[in-house]
Amino acid sequence: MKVQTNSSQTMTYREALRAGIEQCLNDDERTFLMGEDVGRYGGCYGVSKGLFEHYGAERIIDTPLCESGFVGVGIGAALGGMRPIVEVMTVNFSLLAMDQIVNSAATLRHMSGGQLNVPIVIRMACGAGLQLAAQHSHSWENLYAHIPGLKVLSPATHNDARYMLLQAIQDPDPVLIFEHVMLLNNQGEVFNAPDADMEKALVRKQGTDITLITYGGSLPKVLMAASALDTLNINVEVVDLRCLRPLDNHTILASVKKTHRAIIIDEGWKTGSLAGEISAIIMEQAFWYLDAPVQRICTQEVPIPYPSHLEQAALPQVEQIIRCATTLFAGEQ
Amino acid sequence: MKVQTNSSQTMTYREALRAGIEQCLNDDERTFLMGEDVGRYGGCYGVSKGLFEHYGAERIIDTPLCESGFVGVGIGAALGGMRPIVEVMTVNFSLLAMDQIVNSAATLRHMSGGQLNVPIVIRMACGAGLQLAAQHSHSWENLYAHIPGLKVLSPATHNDARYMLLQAIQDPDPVLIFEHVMLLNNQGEVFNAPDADMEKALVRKQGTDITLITYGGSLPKVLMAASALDTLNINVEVVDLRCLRPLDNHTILASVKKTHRAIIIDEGWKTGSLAGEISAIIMEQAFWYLDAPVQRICTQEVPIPYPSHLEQAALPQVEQIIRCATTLFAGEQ
Amino acid sequence: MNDKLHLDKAHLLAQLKQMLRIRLFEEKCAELYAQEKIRGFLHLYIGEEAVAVGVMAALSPEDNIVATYREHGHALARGLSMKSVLAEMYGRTNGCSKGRGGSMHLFDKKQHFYGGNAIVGGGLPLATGLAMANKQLKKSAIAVCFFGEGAVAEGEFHEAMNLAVLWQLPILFICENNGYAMGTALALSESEINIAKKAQSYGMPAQQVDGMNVVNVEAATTKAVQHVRSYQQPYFLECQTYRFRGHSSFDGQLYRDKAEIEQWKKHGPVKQLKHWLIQNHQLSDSDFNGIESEIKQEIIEAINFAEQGQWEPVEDLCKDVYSPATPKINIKAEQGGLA
Amino acid sequence: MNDKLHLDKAHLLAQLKQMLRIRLFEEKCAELYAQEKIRGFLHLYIGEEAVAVGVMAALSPEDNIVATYREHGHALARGLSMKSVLAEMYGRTNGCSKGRGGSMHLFDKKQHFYGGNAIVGGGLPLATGLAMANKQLKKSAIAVCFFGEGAVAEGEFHEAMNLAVLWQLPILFICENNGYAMGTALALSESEINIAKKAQSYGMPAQQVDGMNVVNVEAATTKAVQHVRSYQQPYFLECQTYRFRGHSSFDGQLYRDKAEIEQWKKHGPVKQLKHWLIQNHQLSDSDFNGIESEIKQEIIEAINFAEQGQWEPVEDLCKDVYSPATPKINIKAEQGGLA
Ligand SMILES: Cc1ncc(C[n+]2csc(CCOP(=O)(O)OP(=O)(O)O)c2C)c(N)n1
Ligand SMILES: Cc1ncc(C[n+]2csc(CCOP(=O)(O)OP(=O)(O)O)c2C)c(N)n1
Ligand SMILES: [Mg+2]
Ligand SMILES: [Mg+2]
Repeated sequence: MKVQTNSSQTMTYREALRAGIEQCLNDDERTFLMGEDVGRYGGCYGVSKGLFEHYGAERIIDTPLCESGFVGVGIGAALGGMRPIVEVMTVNFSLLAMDQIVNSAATLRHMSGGQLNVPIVIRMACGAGLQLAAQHSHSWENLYAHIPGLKVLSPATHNDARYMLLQAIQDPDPVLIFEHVMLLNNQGEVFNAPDADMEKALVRKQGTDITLITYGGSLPKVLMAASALDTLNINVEVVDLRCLRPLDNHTILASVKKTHRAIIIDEGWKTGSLAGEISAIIMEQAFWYLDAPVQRICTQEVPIPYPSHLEQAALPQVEQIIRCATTLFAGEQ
Repeated sequence: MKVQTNSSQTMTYREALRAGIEQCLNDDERTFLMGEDVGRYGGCYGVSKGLFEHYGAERIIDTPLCESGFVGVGIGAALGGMRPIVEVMTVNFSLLAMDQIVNSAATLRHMSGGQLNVPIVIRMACGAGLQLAAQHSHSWENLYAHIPGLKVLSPATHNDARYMLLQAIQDPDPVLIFEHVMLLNNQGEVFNAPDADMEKALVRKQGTDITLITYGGSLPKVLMAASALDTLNINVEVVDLRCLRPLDNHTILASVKKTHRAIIIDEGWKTGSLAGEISAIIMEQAFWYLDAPVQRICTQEVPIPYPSHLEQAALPQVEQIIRCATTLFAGEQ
Repeated sequence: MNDKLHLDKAHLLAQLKQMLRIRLFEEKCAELYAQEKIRGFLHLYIGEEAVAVGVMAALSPEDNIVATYREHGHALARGLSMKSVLAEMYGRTNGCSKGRGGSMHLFDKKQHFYGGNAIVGGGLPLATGLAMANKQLKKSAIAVCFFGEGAVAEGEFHEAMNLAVLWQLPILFICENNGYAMGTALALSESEINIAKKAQSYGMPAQQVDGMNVVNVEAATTKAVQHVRSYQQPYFLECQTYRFRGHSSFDGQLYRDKAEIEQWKKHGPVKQLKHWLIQNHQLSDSDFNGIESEIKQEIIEAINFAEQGQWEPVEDLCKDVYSPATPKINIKAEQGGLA
Repeated sequence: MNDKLHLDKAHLLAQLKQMLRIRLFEEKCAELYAQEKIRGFLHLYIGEEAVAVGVMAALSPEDNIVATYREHGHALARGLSMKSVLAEMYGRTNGCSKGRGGSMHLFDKKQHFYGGNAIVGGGLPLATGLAMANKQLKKSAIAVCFFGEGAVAEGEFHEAMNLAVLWQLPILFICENNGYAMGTALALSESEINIAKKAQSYGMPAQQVDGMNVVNVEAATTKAVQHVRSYQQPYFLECQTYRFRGHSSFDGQLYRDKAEIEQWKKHGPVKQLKHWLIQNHQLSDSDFNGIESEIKQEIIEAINFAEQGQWEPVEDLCKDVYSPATPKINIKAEQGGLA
């Protein structure tokens, strides 16, 4: 599937997401986009701007405020033969729909002995950085990555923003896609095909000394730290998880077995984070390869505070990554 | 606080829970019990049987089916000066109330700059084993243990069932208590004082060779495995976490630093489990003490199936613990 | 009985048989539960048979059904075989959900029977979504959602009602008002105890029906289905009924009087129709015995079938969590999209 | 204007000043947002001032208020100082939430101002719980919950309405119906667009009020509060109003006509009361200028206060997540309990 050619185009992450939605709508009549203010308003973060005018009210459906209701309707519509793309404005509000996602979408196939399947895609904005404080800044990918029956994607690059939705909508099972708000305005390159299957982790930078494992909104920070570390003669490998459930253990372990050191960078709160899961996987399957304990850089255990300096202090930062990596080597000398 | 005397009494876990509720009601007029069928029906699992008749409809409040509504009402009542004990029938239905728990109860103190606090206790039944299938058998302690602002308790013993609620109701912050359904009918000893502060992990069995870390419904299984392992000359230490947030890292690490080996037994699904968190903590803080990789025994990644043989195959079992522990030593020889 | 309805003897006998079939089946289930052949929660529909039987008779085979954890009656009335239902309750691979679901999760895709939902109110948005799919795909099928009066207090009820009316979706809501949600009487759970009136407040036609009378239920449903199908609009029926047994296998029934139960039993749906047919000389004792023994035979066969069902091998524990991997269509940027 | 109300000049001037104060404050906030002094989301209340001002005037200081993310007006009208509100929007420790909350999370425990809730509908059960506490503690205080018409579609609305009526709780619901939830017009979000009627369907007295007219709002609230306090029952007011600005700082307002905005502006709450007072010779231009300059002075002082506020030290990042550890009372088995 990796048939990248040289042809590429620069656009914002937001535009890449929109192009992906458009292609889904064009490719399959059964697809529609549904959510709060996706239509006339153009999407809370402007992702679906213009689609209502082009595709009309039957395919770009503005819902009332009722997360559980319209996500449940999406699940029902998927059971009934449609291919819904449901936008939950942000992950923060998804708790209101969590029963439908976890108790229905994730279980129906299994409970029915494999008779049913729920080909729904649920997109949500996530992440902190806009000073939106304690009810609007969450990173709860791991709450969903814990649930058998769901698949969870985290496009960190523009090309993933462009193509992951297409891959997800072809999947017969429920797929959640997390779109980090701090990526939306960034410019980046989009190619004419996906980087890889949606369930594969990808090495975004090759290296030999240490593996930095991350996903979503933290990838740009990690790549920045990696460049800085290179100049300090620490040759970093960067793994972008891309798919948070199922995890691509193979890629993670191959990298760690090569570098013998790892740091996981995850915008979730540390305790109970996805980073913990990955650390545990490395513990179980690559313990004897480790030259140093695997480290985690996560968000501090505080509901995100409003002021910028505190918000930034709560989140993983480039400096922290550099410091952590250098300390791991310092410890060795 | 550990003033256990010899005076003890045998009762079921259910009776111990009920005695705890009664004492809360007797001690503090501001306390009431609220939830679905806690009153006239006597509680879905019979925990509150008889309380309605004794305390009346103002203090034992039957609610309609509206988890988000009545949990939110409990939070509001706590803000308004009451000390509510809210029962969510089982953790499975708590997703419907999760927004209130996570976005309100857990954040209000912080968002208000410390002005407010929410002294609510939310009790839920949890766990599998009754063949209740994919929508009634969840172990989601970790979903809540991930959330700053909450405290999460898991009474595994009869004495904890008896006293943790009292400790929780005196706490100024929101506390969640998980009561595993398979413990309810078990007989056990209750003493005349709590074992320890609610936030402390306890070593339930001293040992030197390996630490088994667990909580809640898995403790009896772990203690059984520990006895069996003793006969195989593997001297096991058993740590009962008791409090899942905040975690008592000190007790965990002290044990692992002594035994150099650990297995975590957790009824949550493995991926994204609390067990992963503990493994990661050990990785970070006791790596150099480890003689073998920390192992996890968790529930298989499947919505719990109805038939007993599959349900049991999905859950952590004594045999598995014994096998895992012996393998860790076999690997060494 | 509703005399206005054209009463066809054969049909009434079939309805009687269907209700009796559910009754006898569930009485047997209670026994099998005591014998621990069936485990988990067992929610019996005994007393409420007229609702499922009356409603199902008015539906077409393409319509989509969503039910609750108290759905043995619905499954049987819909046409799932007794064998496959019982085998499911035994947890065997020849059950209608391959044994994975048990009593609370009966499914049959071919018959458009979408479960079997054990989250109170959880089926309401789901059924609304099925209706949406039918509308968008221009199918004539409608969605039919069963739920208890206890579900009315849940936020999902409200959200589903609003969406169904707002979007004019072809869905029939059947509220099985048996007066109690576990031990909580309707007056303790709803400020407005007229559920049909509650539904009307969303702008939906709604009606109360005697849910102990299968003819009334069928007549009301027939009218409702016509409305839904022709106007592509939701419709709401509140069927007033009563469960004769406890909520589930664990229920001391401290919350209601024995006398109340006895009062309702006088109008039991099976008894009522049987008496009417006998009084009107449409049924003899020996006819009835014949029906009964046919059903008993069916039950015996179902038990045999269930007993002979296989246990799923433990190696297959994690089957059917995800669909088999399907190759994605080669994804490329679409024409006219990127250069 | 509602002529039936006893119109006290001083009070009307105070109400005018309060509305103007909110208006000018928020206009300044918009500027400060453009200057990036204020960050995050900024939801302006401009156009809706009569609601908060009218309602608050009818409450007692002990009553409990729950508001939304669009709550600057409520905070000011309730009596939070402009200084502490602006400092909060600056994120400084002298803000009313010590800078932790920002614009969407204004709190003041002393004034029983419980926020500041940015989950649509999330405040409804909370306020219902405050009402329950007041009732159980036999306080005379009532709870007052503000929310937008968009919240009506949420399940929480339904659950809170039902519980409030079922349990007869002393709560006043104030629906600020400004016609839009972000870009979604009421007719696209509710099958029943008469929100007061919707509330009545729960068995609650409910009334529509001209939310552009502060006198009407105050009169209706006074009556409502009397009802709530004396009967210990919920009451519902739907205040029909309009926001003159976009939903928040990011809003192209593609979903509504400029003409519609202009139409509503004609009846703007400040303009309306001002004109009436002038026409009735209760206000001169110079009076008005005097009021305006007092407010401008207050705003300047608020800005100074906010600018001089401290930033919380980063070391204190995790403060106020949990309460300080309190020693638990020595817990023992109670007398008469265990032997
Ligand atoms: C969301 C949720 N809350 C609670 C329960 C536990 N529970 C199962 S059935 C039931 C009562 C439902 O009553 P009703 O809707 O009237 O249906 P009935 O059982 O009377 O048929 C309750 C409380 C559940 N399954 N789901
Ligand atoms: C549960 C939830 N869903 C979505 C949002 C995003 N959101 C914030 S305000 C808003 C519109 C609310 O409209 P309304 O209740 O009418 O209040 P208004 O903004 O008009 O004052 C939306 C969709 C949210 N904050 N919470
Ligand atoms: Mg019922
Ligand atoms: Mg509005």
